[in-house]
Amino acid sequence: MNDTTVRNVIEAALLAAGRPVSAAELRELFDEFERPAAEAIDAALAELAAGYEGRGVALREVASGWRIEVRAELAQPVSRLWQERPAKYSRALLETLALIAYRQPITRGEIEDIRGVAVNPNIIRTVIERGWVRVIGHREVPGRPELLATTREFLDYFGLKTLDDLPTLAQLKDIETLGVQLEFDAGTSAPEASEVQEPPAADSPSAAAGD
Amino acid sequence: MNDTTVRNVIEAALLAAGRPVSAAELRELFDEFERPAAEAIDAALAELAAGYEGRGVALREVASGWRIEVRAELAQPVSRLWQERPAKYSRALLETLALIAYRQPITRGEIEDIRGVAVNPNIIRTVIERGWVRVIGHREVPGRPELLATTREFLDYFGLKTLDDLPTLAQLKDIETLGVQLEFDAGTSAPEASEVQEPPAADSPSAAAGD
Amino acid sequence: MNATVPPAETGPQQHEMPFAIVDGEPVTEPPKDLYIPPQALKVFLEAFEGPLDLLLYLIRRQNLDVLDIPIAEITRQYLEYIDLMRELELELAGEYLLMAAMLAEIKSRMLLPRPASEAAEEDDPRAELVRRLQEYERFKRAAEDLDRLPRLERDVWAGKAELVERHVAPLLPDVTLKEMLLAFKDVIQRAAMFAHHHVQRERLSVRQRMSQIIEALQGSELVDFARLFRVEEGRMGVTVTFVALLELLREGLLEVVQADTYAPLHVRASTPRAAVAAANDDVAATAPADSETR
Repeated sequence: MNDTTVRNVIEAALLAAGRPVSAAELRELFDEFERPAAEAIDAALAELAAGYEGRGVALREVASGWRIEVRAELAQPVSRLWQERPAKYSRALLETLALIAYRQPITRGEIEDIRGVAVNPNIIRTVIERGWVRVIGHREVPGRPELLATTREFLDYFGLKTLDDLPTLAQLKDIETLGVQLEFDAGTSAPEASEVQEPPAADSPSAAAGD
Repeated sequence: MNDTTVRNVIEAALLAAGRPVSAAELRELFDEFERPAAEAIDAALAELAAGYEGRGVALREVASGWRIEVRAELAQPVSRLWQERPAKYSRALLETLALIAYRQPITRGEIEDIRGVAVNPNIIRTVIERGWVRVIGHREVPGRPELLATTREFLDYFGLKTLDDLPTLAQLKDIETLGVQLEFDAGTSAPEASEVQEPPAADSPSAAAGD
Repeated sequence: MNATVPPAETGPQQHEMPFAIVDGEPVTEPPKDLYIPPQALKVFLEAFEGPLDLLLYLIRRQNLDVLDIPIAEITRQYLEYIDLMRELELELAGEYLLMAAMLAEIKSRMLLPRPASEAAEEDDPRAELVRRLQEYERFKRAAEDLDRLPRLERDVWAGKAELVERHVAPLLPDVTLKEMLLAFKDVIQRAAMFAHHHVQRERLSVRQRMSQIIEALQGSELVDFARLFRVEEGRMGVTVTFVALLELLREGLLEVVQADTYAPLHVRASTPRAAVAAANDDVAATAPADSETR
């Protein structure tokens, strides 16, 4: 059995195993009459390791044996394989965001008054973390509630130059006819964003597995 | 982003995924601003495939994408990693599966007509549980029998890209041409039959794995 | 190895072994001589996948052509096997008996004299059987082909490398402007009073400017009133700023300070004390939304 074959069997076994395999176990894979010496196994492992230099994976010895692993530098792009499909924002979040846009500067209490229900603090945190809303001050009443306003990023995300580009309530009443116009406007940002995220969803592993 | 990095990310991703990954999905792993063109992904895949020549693994395209797989020539040593023998499937199951693959969509009744014997419901359940077959609808006849078809996982499992890659189905001979064909048939069909029946016992993969 | 034995396997196992081992020798000969131990014979007979499979076996064993079956002889052999199966108390599926009846019928039709001119092929009583045998055989063949394909976990394995640390950055949901506006429309409809009084006629640039002014006032004591205006914004911009300042004053969010009569005006974010005073003056100023919704 030549060196290349020994190396190939070892590489194949390490990749097929999905777990670390010890050198002794690797040696056992070969038929007795052509079983390489322990030194030959070690040599093959060393050659494999050298062959992976500058590649996407590396050979590494851990407690229970040898394994082939993804290089740490590549963990970030590779991790995207498991990226989950984004959830949708709740209705409550959208209403809160809209109220902040239309009635800024506004406190959480004022939003609650208009919506008639309490606003989950997570909602405020989410829109702030998203960069769409920020705290611009406090209303000087007992409790000093935070004053919320929309950001530049909010305008950018929705493709607006100023808040004045948002329709007035009177226009909103006609949102069905407005829809045509809006899609036109929104064409600058929102569809673009969905373009990026829709294709992976279409042939994402979960979609494929689910059908 | 240079070619080597693209190739490394793809190699690492294919090995980390543990499932076939499509070229489009591979492309999505890269940040938008440095995402390689689809052609660059294809080129990287071709380079990877070339790099695996003469090695223990190979790059292969199956129905749901690309995967790096252990070469079948190394099955014998590599299979020693596992104590258990790979699952074997009964002739009844394989014949049923073949009928579903070649004749889809097909009902259980139609399978029984061709095989001349009742199909054990466990067989249908097994192929569905393995993810190889699914019910894609009902035939609109009395009893509304389920229409069965194979899945992408079926193709992946058997290393096929499309149903067209299935081995060609034998031709039906017409009894009308009997007189003309008789001599010809005697020369081809009988030895053909023995050819089919002898080798499997000797060098079929299952025999190799089973000894 | 004998090529004429198709079910070279036992029960559910494929291509694995001859149906019996006698004195260390694999036995693949057909059981016509009945020298096979009954247990092995049973295994052999059980391996048939129904009557078509058995018939094909009988035909192939004798190197006969499916297209030209000597029906009388095949029927005789078939019935022998059926009897054998009964003797061994094998569970005999109804299909086997059905086939026996079909064979008998074909045989009797073959015996009937046919007018020479009509010896046409379609009249061949075997035609339907031949069609079924061929159809079954091609799928039997296809199943063998399928079994020979290199398959996962038996012949090939997917290569797997360990990814030690996953960094999965969550994807954030997308929102379209339309979605947000529809949500706004809903909430406004629920609070109809509020809608009438304010949003309908309000220029949103005033709201935006209000936020900007408040932000500008953060962290500085006093800001020159005049510096809040930008001449380059023109008359409209100045008006927007002015209305925004009035609205902020009304809401008690800022106060205007003048050190002396005729001294320059300064603006600052309202202090807690001032806010309380404003609240005393005008209830609506501290909780405008509150009063508006009622």
